[in-house]
Amino acid sequence: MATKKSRIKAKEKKGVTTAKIMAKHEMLSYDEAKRAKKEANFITYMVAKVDGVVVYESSTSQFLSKNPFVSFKFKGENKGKELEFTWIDLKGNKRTDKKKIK
Amino acid sequence: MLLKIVKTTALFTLTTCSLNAGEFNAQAEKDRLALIDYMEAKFEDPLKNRYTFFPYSTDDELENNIEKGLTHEDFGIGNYSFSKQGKFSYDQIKEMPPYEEIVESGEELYNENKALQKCFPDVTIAGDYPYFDEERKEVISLTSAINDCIVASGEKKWNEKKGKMPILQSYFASATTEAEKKVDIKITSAEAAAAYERGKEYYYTQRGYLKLSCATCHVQGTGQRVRNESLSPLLGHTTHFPVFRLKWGKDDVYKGIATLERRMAGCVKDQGQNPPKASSKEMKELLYFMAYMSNGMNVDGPDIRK
Amino acid sequence: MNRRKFLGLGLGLGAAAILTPATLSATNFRETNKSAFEGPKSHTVNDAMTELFGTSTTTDSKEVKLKAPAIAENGAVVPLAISSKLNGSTVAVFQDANPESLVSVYTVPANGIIDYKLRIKMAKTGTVTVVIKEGDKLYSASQLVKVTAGGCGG
Amino acid sequence: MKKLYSMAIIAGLALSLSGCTTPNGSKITSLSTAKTDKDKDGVMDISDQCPNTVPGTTVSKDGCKIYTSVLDLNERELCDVKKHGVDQVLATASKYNNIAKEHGVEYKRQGVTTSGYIEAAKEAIAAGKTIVHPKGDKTKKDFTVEYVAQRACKFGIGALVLEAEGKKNWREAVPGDGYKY
Repeated sequence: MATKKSRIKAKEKKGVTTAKIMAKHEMLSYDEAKRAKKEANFITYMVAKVDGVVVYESSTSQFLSKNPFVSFKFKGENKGKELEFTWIDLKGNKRTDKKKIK
Repeated sequence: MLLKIVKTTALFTLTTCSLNAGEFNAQAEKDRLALIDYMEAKFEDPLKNRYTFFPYSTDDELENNIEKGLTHEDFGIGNYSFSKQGKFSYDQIKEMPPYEEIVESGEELYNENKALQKCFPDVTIAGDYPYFDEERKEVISLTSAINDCIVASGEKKWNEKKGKMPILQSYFASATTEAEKKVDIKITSAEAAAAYERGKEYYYTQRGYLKLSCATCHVQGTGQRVRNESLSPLLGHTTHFPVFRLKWGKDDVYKGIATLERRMAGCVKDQGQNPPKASSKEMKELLYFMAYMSNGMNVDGPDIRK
Repeated sequence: MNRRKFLGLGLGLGAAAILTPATLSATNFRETNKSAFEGPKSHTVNDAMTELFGTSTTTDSKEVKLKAPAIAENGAVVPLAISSKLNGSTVAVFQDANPESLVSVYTVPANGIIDYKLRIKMAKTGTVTVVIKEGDKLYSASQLVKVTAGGCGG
Repeated sequence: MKKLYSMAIIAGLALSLSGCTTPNGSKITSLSTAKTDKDKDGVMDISDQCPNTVPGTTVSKDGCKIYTSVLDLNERELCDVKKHGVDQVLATASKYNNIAKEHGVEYKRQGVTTSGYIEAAKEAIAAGKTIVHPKGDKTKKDFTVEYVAQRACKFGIGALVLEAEGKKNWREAVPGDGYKY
């Protein structure tokens, strides 16, 4: 399955980075999949890292909205570094996208 | 008698000659200022002035859901201007709105189309439409201008409500917003003023089997409730189109965005009337009036709604 | 706004790679506590909470800040904002409007701040509950979100 | 081109409206009425489509009251299916709705325009059905032919009445003009 690029915005201010991310995913729940006569599939895990260190981690369910949006904050001098965001879905598709922290 | 006619004619000629471009909008300007006064008075203190402005609203609604002390520019975001209930969702979704990729697609559409680039060398124009074309003697909406351009380039005209039209308009709106431009509608002739007046009459005339006028809900009704809907104000109505509606974009993001004309048709239908076509004279003149009411306000599109 | 000259078609990085998630995760609760997400013990908030945390006993706390709309604009997109000054290790979001109740579980990393925003689906009116685990204790906050259908949209 | 808001059209419309026109112009009149004029309106009963107009009424060639305004139309009477029959009420509906359409004021209810109701009723009658399901109707209710005919008739006339009233009162809603608060 071709996956689509996640939209990432990350900005550091006074040692706190705020990340806003929209992953592109159908997030078809079991009920929705049944109605659409498709197979259920949704993101089950998301992780974000800076310099290989985990700064965000969540295990997710079918009840995140379609094209799920997440926002989180973490500490550290991170301006100019790359934020690496990865999601994995129920079928095992995986996608990683990167964005420089402003 | 003859003298009287001569006098009248002379006066008329004098009036006509002395009217410069700035004065054809005198009535419209008066209407606009009166509307701002009305809205500001209405939302100055809804609870205190309930008998004047909110005769049907409950205590709970007035005490807990309606903001007070609103001024002109506050009215640019529909019912979120004053309704606390929806504001949290609105703000949250605006943090990363679903239309961002649509704006990019609109830019792509523009960059791929030489004709569009020629017709619209400046894309920060969302606040300048509709305008009155003094040669064609008719109102040109952004939608009709785009279609004129598309047709002149030999392409088939675009759907006026959804698809490429609002996608391209999203780009125009976004560029205009980023350029921090304001709504700037001009009335520079007697014909233009007449078109404005017809649009105004349409807006304030009761229509459809429910016998509602646009104003019933969006002037006098602003801030009141219809079932679970908090009614939005005429003031600022056209500043933020095209609009992404969550219910339209539920399955496909690109279907979420639609033109002002589509929204208008939906609203007129809700009045119980068969709506005028998107490119009809009625619709364009109606939009001309509405846009004039938002003159001077910030262009702030695209936007999101429920 | 920084705009990409990009139509959003998935090309390039990380496309279509199939990997086992285990290599990535510090804690993937879907693997360690699958029964909290799916199956007979996932339907009610209490059951799912027990499957996840071993108990459903929580203390209501003002330290757990949950913001949610009292009336959702659209049940398919209900925004939530969660924040707390607690020194929590795990944050979990539940609701009782869908067939299964667990929505998301966060592992708070070392330099993480509990300040999360997310958008969830709610099939009908229901209560959203956020639980934060600090040490051995669970603190929680809840809010009712009404989901209505139809309407003309103001 | 539509002259939607010209007062002249409204005036013209008013003149063309006559009270009890039958759709096909047929009316059974007995021979004995050839030389009588029961309502004394100057039109012999044999050709008087409205033989019972109130004395003193200005009438047209067909003997019916000349309406100076749609506001004079008796919608209740005109749309009475029991009195006039479905066919005639539908014809009345068409007559007024056509003008409403021309003026851009046609009603639409739950996905169905007045024309839609008229068409659906006519189709049902042609197919010998008594229940109508107008195309696009969001309510998905079962309507009787009589009900639909009456609704279409009321909508057709109602749209014109509303338009005429609107001409008079729309400024009452304009802040800075007729609307005071």
